[in-house]
Amino acid sequence: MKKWLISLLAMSSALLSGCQTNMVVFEPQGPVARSIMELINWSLLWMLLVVVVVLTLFGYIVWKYREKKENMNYEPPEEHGSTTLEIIWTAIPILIVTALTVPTVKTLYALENVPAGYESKKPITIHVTSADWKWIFSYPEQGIETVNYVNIPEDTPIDFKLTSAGTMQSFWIPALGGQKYAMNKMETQLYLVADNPGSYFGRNTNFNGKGYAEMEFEVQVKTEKDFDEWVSEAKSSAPKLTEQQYEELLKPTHLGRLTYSNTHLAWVDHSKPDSKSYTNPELYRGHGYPGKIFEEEDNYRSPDAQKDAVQNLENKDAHRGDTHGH
Amino acid sequence: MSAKVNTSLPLEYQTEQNRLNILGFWIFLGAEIVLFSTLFSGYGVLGERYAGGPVLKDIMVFKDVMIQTLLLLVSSFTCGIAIFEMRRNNLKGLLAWLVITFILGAGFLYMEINEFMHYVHAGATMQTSAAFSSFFLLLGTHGLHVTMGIGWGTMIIIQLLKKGLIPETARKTFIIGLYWHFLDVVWIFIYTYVYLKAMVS
Amino acid sequence: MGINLKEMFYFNDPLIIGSQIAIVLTTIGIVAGITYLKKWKWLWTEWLTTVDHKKIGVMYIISGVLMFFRGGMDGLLMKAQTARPEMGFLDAQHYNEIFTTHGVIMILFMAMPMLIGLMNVAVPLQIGARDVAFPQLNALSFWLFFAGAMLFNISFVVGGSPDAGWTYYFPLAGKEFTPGIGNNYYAVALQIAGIGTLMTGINFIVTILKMRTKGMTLMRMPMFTWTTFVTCVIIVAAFPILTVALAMATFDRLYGTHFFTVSSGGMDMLWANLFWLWGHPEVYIVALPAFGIFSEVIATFSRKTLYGYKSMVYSIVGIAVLSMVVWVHHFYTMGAGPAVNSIFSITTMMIAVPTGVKMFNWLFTMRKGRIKMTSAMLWALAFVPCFLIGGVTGVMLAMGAADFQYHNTLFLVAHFHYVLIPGVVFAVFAGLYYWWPKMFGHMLNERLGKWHFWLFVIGFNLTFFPMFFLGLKGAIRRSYTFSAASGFSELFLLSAVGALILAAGFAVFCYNIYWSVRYADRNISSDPWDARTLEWATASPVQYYNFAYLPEVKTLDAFWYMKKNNIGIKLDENQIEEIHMPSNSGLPFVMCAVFGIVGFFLVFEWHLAAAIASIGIFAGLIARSFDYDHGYHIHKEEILATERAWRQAEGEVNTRVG
Amino acid sequence: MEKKANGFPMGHVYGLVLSLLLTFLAAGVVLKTALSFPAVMAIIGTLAILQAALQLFMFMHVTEGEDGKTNLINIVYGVVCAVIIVAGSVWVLTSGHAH
Ligand code: HEA
Ligand code: HEA
Ligand SMILES: [Cu+2]
Repeated sequence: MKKWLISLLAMSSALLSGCQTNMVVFEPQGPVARSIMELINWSLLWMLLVVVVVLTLFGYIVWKYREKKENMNYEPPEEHGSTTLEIIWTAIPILIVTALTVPTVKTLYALENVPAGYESKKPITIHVTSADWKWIFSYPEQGIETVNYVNIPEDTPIDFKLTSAGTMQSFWIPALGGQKYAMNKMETQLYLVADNPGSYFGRNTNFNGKGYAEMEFEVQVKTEKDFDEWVSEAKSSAPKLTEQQYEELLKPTHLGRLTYSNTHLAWVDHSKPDSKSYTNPELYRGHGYPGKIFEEEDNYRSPDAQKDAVQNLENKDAHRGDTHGH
Repeated sequence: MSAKVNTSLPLEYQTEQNRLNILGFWIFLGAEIVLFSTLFSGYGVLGERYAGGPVLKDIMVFKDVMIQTLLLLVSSFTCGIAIFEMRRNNLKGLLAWLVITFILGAGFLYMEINEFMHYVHAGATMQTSAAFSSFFLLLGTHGLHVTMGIGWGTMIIIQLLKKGLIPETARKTFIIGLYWHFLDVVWIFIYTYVYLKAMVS
Repeated sequence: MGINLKEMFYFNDPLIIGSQIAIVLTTIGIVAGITYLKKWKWLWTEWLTTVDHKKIGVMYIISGVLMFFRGGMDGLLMKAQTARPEMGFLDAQHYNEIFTTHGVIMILFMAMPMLIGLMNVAVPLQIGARDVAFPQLNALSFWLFFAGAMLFNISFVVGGSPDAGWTYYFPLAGKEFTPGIGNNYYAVALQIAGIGTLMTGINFIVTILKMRTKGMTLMRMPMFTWTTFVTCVIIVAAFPILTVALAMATFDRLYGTHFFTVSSGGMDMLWANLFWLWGHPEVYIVALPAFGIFSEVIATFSRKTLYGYKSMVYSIVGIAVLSMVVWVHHFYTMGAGPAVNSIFSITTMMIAVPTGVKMFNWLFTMRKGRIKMTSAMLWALAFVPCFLIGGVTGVMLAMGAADFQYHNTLFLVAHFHYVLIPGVVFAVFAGLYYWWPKMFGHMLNERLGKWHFWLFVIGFNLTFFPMFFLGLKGAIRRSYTFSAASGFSELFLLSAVGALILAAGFAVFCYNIYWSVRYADRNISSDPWDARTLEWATASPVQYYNFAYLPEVKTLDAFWYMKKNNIGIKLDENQIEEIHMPSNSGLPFVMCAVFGIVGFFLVFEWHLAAAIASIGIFAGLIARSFDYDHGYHIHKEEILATERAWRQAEGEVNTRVG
Repeated sequence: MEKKANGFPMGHVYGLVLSLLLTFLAAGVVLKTALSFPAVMAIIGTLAILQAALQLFMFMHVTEGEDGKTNLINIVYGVVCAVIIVAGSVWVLTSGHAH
C-alpha cells in the first residue's frame, strides 16, 4: 500500500503545485475548465485525507495484530462494537460529503451560465452537429460552416448548441471545459471560453461505432482580429454547401477539414423533434449474418445509396474494419 | 419441505411448502410491480410522441374500454368468490366460479384483440410511432398476462377435477387467485393513466 | 428465411476460425472423454438433473471460472492491442466486439455466477436448512443462466459478435446503425439469463425468510446470509427493469418498433435511463455478497466476532436503498440540467457513508484480533486499500461537475476495475479458498495460493493504476488505438505488462485447482479454519441432506458458541428422524436446451422457427404444473451410518489450520 | 383469515360495488367536469390508488397468514420502487435542455 500512497502523494502534490503534469485536465485554458479543476483539486484534498487515515489505521492494525509465534496463545476478546466510534465514523464522512456537495452544486449551476466575468460580452453561437464520424460546426451569425475544426475568438463566451445527425456522441474539449452529449432530435448546450490563442484538441468520447477512435477535431483559438479576418475570408472564398452535398457528408465516413460559406441549418436542424432522419442502415452493413432492416419513411435514400451499400459489402472482405482510410 | 400438515389452517396454508410457495408468489408480484412500472415509465416518456401518426384519443372507443374494465372488475370479484368457496371446501362452487372468472377473462381478451385490430386498421401499429410502440407493449404485456392466466387456470381446473381439493391444488388455486386480482390492479392503472389520461389531454 | 452458411460462419478471419476450431475440438474431446470413461449416466444423474443446492453452486462456480477465462482473454487481447501506439493487432471492429463481450461476460457471466454459486453453496448451510425453498426452481435458474451464457458466447463464432458496448447505448445498438444480427445476441441472451437471476432472487429471499433453523433470528444471521438476502431484494427490484428494457430493445431490433430509434419519435435517452436504473443496482448486486464474504473471512481469521454487527446490517440495507436512487450519475453529461445532476450527485456521494461504516467495522474487527495470514485472509486484506482507491475515485466521479472531465475516459475505466476487481474478484477468490474444503473435502494449496495472490494483486495495480493518469491526460475508453504523439505510450505499456502479471496470477490459480484436486490431503477436519458459522458444523464435503438434524441456534456466530460451550457438537442419535428430500428433475436441463434453441432462432430472426420452438417452453410449464412428485425420504439407518462414518474419521484428522 | 362462513361473502360484494363506484367516478370526472389537466390527473390518480388498495386488502388479503407483514412490506417496497422508476424517469428525461 505504500506504493499507492507515495504515488498518490506525488500525483496530488504535482497537481496542487500546478506544475507541468501533461495532464490536460490540470492545465485548463479557460475559466470553465479552471472551475472544474478547482473542484477536482478540492476533492483530491479530501480524498487524500480519507486514504491516508484509512491506510494508516489499516497498516497499524494489520501489523500490530498479525499472528506471530509469540502470540499463538493470545485469545482475542469478545467485543461487539462501540456506539461512540460508530457515530464518529458515520458523522465524519457525512461532513466530508457535505464539504464536497456544496461546491459541486455551485459549479453545476455555474456551468449552465456564461462564465463569471464574461457576462458583458455577447456570446457567439455555434451549432455543433455530430455525424458518423465527423463534427460539423455551423456559425449562424456569421453564415459559415466548418467540418472537423472550429475557430473561435479568445476571451469570448461561445454558446455551443449540440445535436447529432444520428448516433449519440459526446463533445469534449478537455482544455476548455467538460463534455456534454450530442443527441439526435435533442439540443444540449455548453458555454466555453478560451483564455489564449492556440490550438486545442477536441473529440467525441461516447462510443459510436467503427470510426469512433478517429472522431476528433481541432479548436483554433484566435485573437478577435484574426477571427474576424478568418470569417470574412471564409465568407468570400469558401464554396457553398448544397443539400445534396450535405447528405453525402452525413454518410458514415471520415473526412478532412472543410469550410463552407453557408450553413445546413437552412434546410435541417437536427435538434428539432420533427426534423428529418437521415439514416441508412445499408451503409452500416458489416461482417457476419445480415439482419432485417426496417424501411422508415423519412430514411435518407439518395439514388446511389443502394449502390454504395452493395459496394461496401463487396469491399468488406478486402479491408474489414478500416473503412476509414486516413 | 416436510409434509407436516397443520389442519387448523385453510388448505392452501396447511403445509410448509405451500406457505413457501405463497410467500414466493407475493415476492414475484413485487417483481411484477416493478416490471409494469417500467412499462408505465416507458409510456409516460414516449406516450405523446406520435411522430405525425394517429393519436390515441382520436381512435379509441371509450365505451369498449369501459366494457373491458367492467369485465375485468367483475372477474376479479368472481375469482374472490371462487377462493371463498374453496375455503368452504365446496369444490363444485369453486369450479363454477373459476370457470365464470376465466370466461369473463376471455371476454376481456376478445374485446382487447378487437380493439387492437381497430387501431391497426386506423393505421396505428407498434411500428407507427414511439407512442404506439410503448402503448402496445404495455397493453400487450398485460394482455399476455391475462392469456397466460387463462391457460394456467385451465390447467388448474383440470387438476382440481382430477385430484379434488388437496393442499397442493388449493395452493395452486389460491396463487392464481392472487395473480388474477393483481392483473386487475394493473388494469386499473392502465385505465387511468392510459385511457382516461388520453381523454383529458 | 434463407440460411446462408457462409455468412453464418464467416470463414475469413484467422482469429475466429481459430476459435471455431478450438471449440469444435474441445467439444469432441469432452464428448469422447465422457464416452470413454462411461460417465454419461453419472453426469446426468449426479449433475445435469441435480436439485442439490451445493452441486448447483459448484456448477455455477465452474461456469464462472470458464467465463473468467473468456473475459480475461478478451481483456488481454485489448491490452495487447493498446500496448503500443497504432498497433495493428486488432482492427476497430474486433476491438469493439471484444470490449463489449468482455464487459458483459465479466459482469453477468463471471461475477454473477461466481457469487450466486457461493450463495448456493453457503447460505442454506449457514442458516441451518436442508436446501433452498424451491430446489427445482433453483436448478432452472442455473440452467437458464447457462443457456444465456452459452448463447452469448457463441456469438463470437456464429453470426457476429455484439459490438455496441456492454452499455448497449441506442441508437447505435439499434437496427439503424448496426443492422447485422450481432447485437441481437445481447438482447436475447441477457433476457434468458436475467430471468434465471430473477428467480434466484425470489428463491433466496423466501429461503432466508422462512427456512432459518430454530433460534436463528434475523439478527443472528451470518453476515454473508444478510448480504445475500439484501442482494436478492435488489435483484427483485432491479432485474424486471432490465427485462423490460431488453424487451423494448428486442422489439426495436426484431420488429421495427420505435422505443429508442432515431426515427418516428423514439428516444435514445430512455434506454440509457432504463439501463442504468438496472445497471447501477447491478454493481451493488455484485458488490454486496462480496462484502459478506469478506465479513466472514475477516471475522474467522481474526478470531473475533464481527465488529458493529448491527450497523453492518443497517449499512447494507442503506446501500440497497440508495442504490435505487443514484442511476443518473452515469449520464450527468446528458444535459438534464443542474437540478437533476445536483440531486443525483448528493445521493451518490451518500453511498460513501454506509460503505465507510463497513470499512471501519472491518478494520476494528481485526483490531485486538489474531490475524492469520491464510490465502483467504490475504485477499480480504488486499481488498481494503484497493477498494478504498476505487471508492474514493468513485466519489470523485460522483461530483457531477467534475464528472464532465472524467466521463468516458480511462479514469472511469480505472475506477470501475478498482471496485470490481477488489470488490468482486478478490472476494470470489477469498470465498473459494475459504469454502473450498467445505465443497470438496480438501484444501487449495496455500503456497500456490500466495503466489496467486501476490502476482494477481501486483499485476492488478500495475494494470489499472496508470489508467487514472491516462484518463486525466485525456485518453478515452473504447478507443482501439492512440497516436504516438498523444504521450500515452509509456503508461499504456506499463498497463499491458501489468495485465500479463495478472494473467500469470490467474494461471497459478488454475494450476492450484488442478494440483489440489489431484494431490491435496483428503484427511482434513470438517472445520479446518476454526470457523464461526453453521456451515462448518457438518461434514466436508457436506452430506447431501446437510444436517442429520437441524441445529438450534442461541447466539450470533452459532458454531463458535457451540464449540466454546461444547453444546450440540456431539451427535444426539435420538434426534434423528427420516429426512424428506426433493427428487431430481431433468426438466430444468431440457428447458435450458429449449430456451437456448428459441434464443438462437430469435437471434437469427427466424421468427417462425422461434415460435414453433417456443411451444417447448409451454410444454415444459405444463409438465411442471402436472408434476406432483413429492420427493423421497432418507431412512434413519442411512443417516446414522453416514454420520457415524464421518464423525469417526474426524478424530483421525491431521490437517487443520488452527 | 375468513371464517368458514356459510352465507354469501358480503365483503366481496361490497368490494365489487366500491370498485365499480370508483371506476365510474373516475370516468365521470374525466367526461363531465372541466377541471384543468393536473387537477383531473390528481383526482383520478388518487382514485386508482384507492382502488388498488381495495383490491389488495379486500380481495387479496395481503396481511393474511403468517407472512402478512412480510407481504405488506414487500408490496410497499414495490410501490416505492414503482414511484421512483416512473416519476424519476419522467423527471430526468424531461428536464433541462433535453427536449
Ligand atoms: C462493484 C462495482 C462498483 C462499486 C462498488 C462502485 C462504487 C461506486 N461508484 Fe462506480 N461504477 C462501476 C462499478 C462500481 N462502482 C462501474 C462498472 C461503472 C462504469 C460503468 C460503465 O460506464 O461502463 C461505474 C461508474 C461510476 C460512475 C459514473 C461515471 C461516469 O460514467 O462518468 C460514478 C459517478 O458517480 C460512480 C460512482 C461510484 C461511487 C460514489 C461508488 C461508491 O459506492 C463508493 C463508496 C466507497 C468509498 C467511498 C470508500 C470507502 C469509504 C470510506 C473509507 C468512508 C470515507 C469516505 C468518504 C467520506 C469519501 N461509479
Ligand atoms: C467484474 C468485471 C471485470 C473484470 C474482472 C475485468 C477484468 C479485466 N479487464 Fe475489464 N471491463 C469490465 C469489467 C471487468 N473487467 C467492464 C464492465 C468494462 C467496460 C466494457 C465496455 O466498455 O463496454 C471493462 C473494460 C475494460 C477495458 C477498457 C476497454 C476500453 O474502454 O478501451 C480494459 C482495457 O484494458 C479492460 C481490461 C481488463 C483486464 C486486463 C482485466 C483482467 O483483470 C483480467 C484478468 C484475467 C485473466 C487475465 C484471465 C485469463 C487468464 C488466462 C487465460 C490464463 C492463461 C495465462 C496467460 C495466457 C498469460 N477491461
Ligand atoms: Cu453507478
